[in-house]
Amino acid sequence: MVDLSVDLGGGHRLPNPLMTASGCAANGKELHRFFDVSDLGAFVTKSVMADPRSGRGTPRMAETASGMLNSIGLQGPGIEAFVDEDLPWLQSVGARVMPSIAGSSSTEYAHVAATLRASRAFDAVVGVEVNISCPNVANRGLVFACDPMASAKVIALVREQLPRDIPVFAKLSPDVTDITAIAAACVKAGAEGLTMINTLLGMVIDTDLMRPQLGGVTGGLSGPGIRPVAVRAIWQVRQAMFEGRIPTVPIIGVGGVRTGRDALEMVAAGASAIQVGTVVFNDPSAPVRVLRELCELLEAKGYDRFTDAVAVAHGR
Amino acid sequence: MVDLSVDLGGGHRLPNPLMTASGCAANGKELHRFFDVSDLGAFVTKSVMADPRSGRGTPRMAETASGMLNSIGLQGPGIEAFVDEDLPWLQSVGARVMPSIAGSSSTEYAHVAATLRASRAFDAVVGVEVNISCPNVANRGLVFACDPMASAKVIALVREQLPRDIPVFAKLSPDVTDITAIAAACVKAGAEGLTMINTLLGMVIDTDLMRPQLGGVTGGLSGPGIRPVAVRAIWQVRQAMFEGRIPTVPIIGVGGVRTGRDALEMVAAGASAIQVGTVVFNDPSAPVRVLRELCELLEAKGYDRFTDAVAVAHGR
Amino acid sequence: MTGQATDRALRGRVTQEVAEVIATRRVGAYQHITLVAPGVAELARPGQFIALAVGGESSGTLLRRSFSIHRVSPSGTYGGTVEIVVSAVGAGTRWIVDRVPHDTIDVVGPLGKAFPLPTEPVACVLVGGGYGSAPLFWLAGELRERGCHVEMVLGAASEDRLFGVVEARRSCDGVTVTTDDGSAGHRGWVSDVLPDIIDRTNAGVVYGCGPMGMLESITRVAEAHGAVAQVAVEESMACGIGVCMTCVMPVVGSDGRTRMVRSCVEGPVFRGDRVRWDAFDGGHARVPDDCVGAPKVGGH
Amino acid sequence: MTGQATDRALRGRVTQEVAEVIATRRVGAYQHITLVAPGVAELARPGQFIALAVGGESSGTLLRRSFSIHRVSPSGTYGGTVEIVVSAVGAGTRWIVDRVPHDTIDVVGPLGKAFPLPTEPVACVLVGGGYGSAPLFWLAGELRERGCHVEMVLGAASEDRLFGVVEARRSCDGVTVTTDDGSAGHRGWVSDVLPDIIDRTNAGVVYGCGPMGMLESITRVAEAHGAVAQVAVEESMACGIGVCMTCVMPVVGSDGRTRMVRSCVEGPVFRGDRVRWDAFDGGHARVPDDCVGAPKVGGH
Ligand SMILES: Cc1cc2nc3c(=O)[nH]c(=O)nc-3n(C[C@H](O)[C@H](O)[C@H](O)COP(=O)(O)OP(=O)(O)OC[C@H]3O[C@@H](n4cnc5c(N)ncnc54)[C@H](O)[C@@H]3O)c2cc1C
Ligand SMILES: Cc1cc2nc3c(=O)[nH]c(=O)nc-3n(C[C@H](O)[C@H](O)[C@H](O)COP(=O)(O)OP(=O)(O)OC[C@H]3O[C@@H](n4cnc5c(N)ncnc54)[C@H](O)[C@@H]3O)c2cc1C
Ligand SMILES: Cc1cc2nc3c(=O)[nH]c(=O)nc-3n(C[C@H](O)[C@H](O)[C@H](O)COP(=O)(O)O)c2cc1C
Ligand SMILES: Cc1cc2nc3c(=O)[nH]c(=O)nc-3n(C[C@H](O)[C@H](O)[C@H](O)COP(=O)(O)O)c2cc1C
Ligand code: FES
Ligand code: FES
Repeated sequence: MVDLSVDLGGGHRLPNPLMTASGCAANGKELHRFFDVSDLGAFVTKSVMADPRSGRGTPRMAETASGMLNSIGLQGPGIEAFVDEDLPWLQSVGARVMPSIAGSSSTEYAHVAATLRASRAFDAVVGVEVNISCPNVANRGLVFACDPMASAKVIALVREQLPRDIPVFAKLSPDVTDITAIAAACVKAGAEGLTMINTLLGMVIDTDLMRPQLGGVTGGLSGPGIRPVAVRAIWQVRQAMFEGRIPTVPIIGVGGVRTGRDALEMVAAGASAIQVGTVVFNDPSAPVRVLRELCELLEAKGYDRFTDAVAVAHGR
Repeated sequence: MVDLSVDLGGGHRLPNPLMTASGCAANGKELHRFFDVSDLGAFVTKSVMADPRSGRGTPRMAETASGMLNSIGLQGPGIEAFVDEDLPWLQSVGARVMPSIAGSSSTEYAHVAATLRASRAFDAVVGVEVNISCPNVANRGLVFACDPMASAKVIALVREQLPRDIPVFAKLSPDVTDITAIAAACVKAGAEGLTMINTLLGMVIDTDLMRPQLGGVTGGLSGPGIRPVAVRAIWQVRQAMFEGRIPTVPIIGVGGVRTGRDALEMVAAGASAIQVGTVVFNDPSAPVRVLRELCELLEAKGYDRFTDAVAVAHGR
Repeated sequence: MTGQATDRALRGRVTQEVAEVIATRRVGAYQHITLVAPGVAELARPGQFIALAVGGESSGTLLRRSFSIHRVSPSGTYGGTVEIVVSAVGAGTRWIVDRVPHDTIDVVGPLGKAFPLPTEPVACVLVGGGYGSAPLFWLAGELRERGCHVEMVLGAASEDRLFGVVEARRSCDGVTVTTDDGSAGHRGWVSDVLPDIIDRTNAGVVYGCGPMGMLESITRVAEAHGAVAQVAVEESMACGIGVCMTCVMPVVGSDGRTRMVRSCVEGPVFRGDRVRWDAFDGGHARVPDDCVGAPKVGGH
Repeated sequence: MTGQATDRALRGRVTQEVAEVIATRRVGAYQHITLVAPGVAELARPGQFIALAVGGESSGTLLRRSFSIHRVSPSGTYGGTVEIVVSAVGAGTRWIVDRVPHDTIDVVGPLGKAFPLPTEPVACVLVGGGYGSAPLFWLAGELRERGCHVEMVLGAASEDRLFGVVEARRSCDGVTVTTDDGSAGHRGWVSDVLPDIIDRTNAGVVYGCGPMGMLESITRVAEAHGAVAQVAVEESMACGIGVCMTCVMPVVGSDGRTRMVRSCVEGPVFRGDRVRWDAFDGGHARVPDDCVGAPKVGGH
């Protein structure tokens, strides 16, 4: 049997590297009908902000070749409802939770982190993912993740709110000229890990109506079609770590993972854990299926430990 | 019958808006076996540099979900052979030609443009596309298209070499934080048009060998999977033109066009012409098929002129 | 997530299985397909739907397509079967109607909330637009078993787009047909004939399934004539299982407040008077200003 | 583009057609498929290949898959047919072998250069590795028509991966079989038996089709024994029609200079001694330093 366990920091050893992707798994109850969410290495929840949010009008999705666009607009119950209802439920079924938090200002992020930390089910938390792909109200709506300074500020403030044994993961956007610059800024500001990648900015025109198909005009592109971009981002950042340009921290890979092979691809490029997002819409039990397939592949290749496969494609 | 003609500048009225995409159609002879290349609005040739180039080692391709990666490395015969053999051949069959030019330095671009201009078959040229997605030797290999200053310099030098009635199209990369900034720099430097988009930087790991699949490690991602990124780029730049942030020039749309519907999508987003690239590998006569399908769609929607459909999705 | 409603929806069991097509036949403009899917067949209730994967392992079409369950037979020669009625409109539905017997399709279901059944034997009118009638025959049977008088109204653009007229006559106490072009039954809309039927039968509930515009008018008519409308909506769904938040629509909760709720788990059946019809416009649904968490002026 | 060679390759006519599968059967580890493709059947010559599209209109698999033409029948009950022999190794070939009679596949062909035929009736040895033998039987027939003595060597890892042993005995003057595991014929490689056969028959040409390593050793053996090697290579191809430059390999031209040439239009058949075998290494091919346009030290 391959040892699948992995330590992503803070001394929380996860039984395996498979996770849900934020926003593609809601907060657990729905997928728990298909598989036991505590079988995952960690459950990443939908990005939560301070207050309840309705999200955007509809249509909120458009199907694309080997992927989809979404413009949900971070619909959610707000952090209070999250810590009162969702987090305790996840704890009750034994899930290890990686909450994803968001904000329109760096102080909102900090407030959400502080509320989380003070909550009764915080014990279930093994890390916090900071979704910095949000429009920054203070900067004409430019998303935090496109600006190293704004990203660093959010990460530093969130880091301050959380205990040391809770690693903070900065979730990066691929829509930048140089992702290693953003990665470096986040790690220097205190991120103990990076999640790559969030969706690509995209758009579909409804040619029947000759207008943008999404209510929100543009949306986030996800799914297998973007996997090569995710693998490249992971590779580049990991390479920068090898070259000493960024301190070495764990990378969580996400973007178009459909099979165990896809997961292994990201692992070989440098990911220490894997999230499955859009493919859940195709196959609700994809996260556990991918885990099984990954395990079989590692076994066939003669690996004793999952962690031995991390970043092996570098320097070959 | 819908009037499909379009004027992309310099007074060259093209009979229709369909073109090949640079590097996906070689220099004409191969596709001429499948359809008459003079039936296209224009034929865009493989980016040519000053000297002959072997390109990269192999493997040079990896298939991806609804797309592919390539790392050809601009293999080509050099501008002298191009103007001696390829351009005259294209002229001999009556094609309208849009040569694509490339360089490792801004002076190389200028030299290629000057050689082109001085060539005997230059009459067949209706515009020049400047592929600025090349590594800039003077700037640690950073591609020109990622830097507004470097892009502007190339465009300005190329513009100087060519007669006024030959419009210069700057071909932009989507791998930037703000594509409107690069577009603005190019137009201000003299580009009379923009081609969007070149490939996205991507990567595939061969999980049998556990190493990068491409000889060139990273490669360019193309095909239907990236179309939403292309549509978004066209939309954003066209929007910036409407808002007066960029002078209005024609946009040539490229990226994942497979059907007439896809072409219409780009047109509605703001493209005045359409290139078909990777899909040619699936269907060698795709450019003329897409043209036919586009024409049927416009007819069904009651358009008299193709140009009336350009950018209609804005402000709806 | 609006606590209560969601929890109730999520208690319903669901399964994923590779179903074999055992029969497929053309019915007017539609394809009537029978799948061997014992798990779904056992669990399903009228009004629920299934989500089918499209294409094979390397399909570029990632999202499932949703179909109302027309009928289930919990056991039989092949094990339980599930029937659906498909209108081929795009690439996904074309792929589905092209399947031949012995082909397999990956199925997730049953999904969503079923039509609520009245506790008393009141008269009911069931209104189906086009293939929207598909889930109503099964519902009719269950209602009549409870002693309800059941009438059905079938409407469509033209005769070939009506589904189940013969079956309706068999399973209901009265059937009225309308077509936009008059090619069958009354020329006009279901809303033209509905008021009389409600009044005549003194119906307590009107069930509807069909296009949004029709569901809105059913709701309006039902309200005006003292009946409750229960309508099954059809929104674009990326996941169908409640995890993506794409299928939302503005619905008024029991607390009187409007929320953007997921039509895949809190629907597809909603009480018509709870739906904020005022927010819908040409395929788009706005977030009403009074919606919980709506963007404030100046924007989120 | 290296002027001459390309022009010659491009004079060959090509067609694109939707072919119907009329027969498909298992042969050892392979699937032997017959397609109705009259246009291709009429134009093709031995050594050329066809490129098949995979999946339907919304397939996520964009690139065509290439297969050597096993045999053509320019006319018949159904019109001209084309036969191929497919080894299912990945998603694309799995899709192809799953087609049943009456399914259709989009075909482009014939592609590439055919095996050059000797002008004199010299003896020839045809060497096929695995399914690489597929195009050789047709070639054997043409060679024997010209009065050539034809022997064939079929090699594979094991017996089930040999293709066409019976057909070889019918169509050739001598057949030798080798398998790596000894499950049929001689235990060992084709290069073990080839020297003797060349010497015995005094062969002038050795034709080869199979994995790269085998083609290299055929070339080496042929050279050492005074024969010319003509080998059909198999490189990853995005387009198959000469427009993408992905299928290149370093080949020495008639001017003695090495260029990265397209194996889809200037190949797949190359004279073995022209191929720069030294540049190949574990699935990668380097650009030799002396290649026309090779990156200079310090980079381009
Ligand atoms: C709860 C529910 C029940 C349904 N029941 C039936 C039924 O019984 N019979 C039937 O024929 N159809 C039914 N539909 C509609 C059916 O799901 C769509 O027609 C189908 O998804 C269209 O897919 P396509 O690939 O052919 O079209 P495309 O236009 O190519 O689809 C593109 C995308 O848009 C979505 N989409 C397009 N049209 C619709 C639509 N009308 N509703 C929802 N999503 C859509 C698709 O799911 C896909 O994601 C139902 C839909 C829902 C949500
Ligand atoms: C000129 C030529 C003739 C061929 N003749 C035959 C034949 O007669 N019988 C036969 O079974 N196979 C033949 N092949 C190999 C066949 O094309 C590949 O096995 C097939 O493309 C693999 O596709 P896949 O989807 O199953 O594999 P995948 O590994 O999923 O394919 C992924 C990508 O890699 C490419 N690829 C993978 N393996 C090969 C390969 N060996 N050669 C070229 N490209 C590859 C595919 O085309 C595709 O683009 C030939 C190849 C060439 C170039
Ligand atoms: C419908 C949908 C909603 C998403 N919501 C969030 C979110 O709330 N927070 C976040 O960080 N990422 C969100 N994402 C991005 C995913 O977590 C993931 O980074 C991206 O989709 C790429 O992975 P995938 O291709 O596996 O889906 C969302 C993606 C989708 C498709
Ligand atoms: C094999 C290949 C080679 C290419 N070569 C060039 C090139 O030489 N110059 C250039 O500007 N773009 C080149 N491109 C990019 C295409 O012209 C086009 O911008 C891109 O592929 C997106 O369009 P598509 O999805 O229709 O292919 C190449 C693309 C491919 C797939
Ligand atoms: S379709 Fe995904 S939440 Fe309803
Ligand atoms: S495969 Fe495209 S040039 Fe040969």
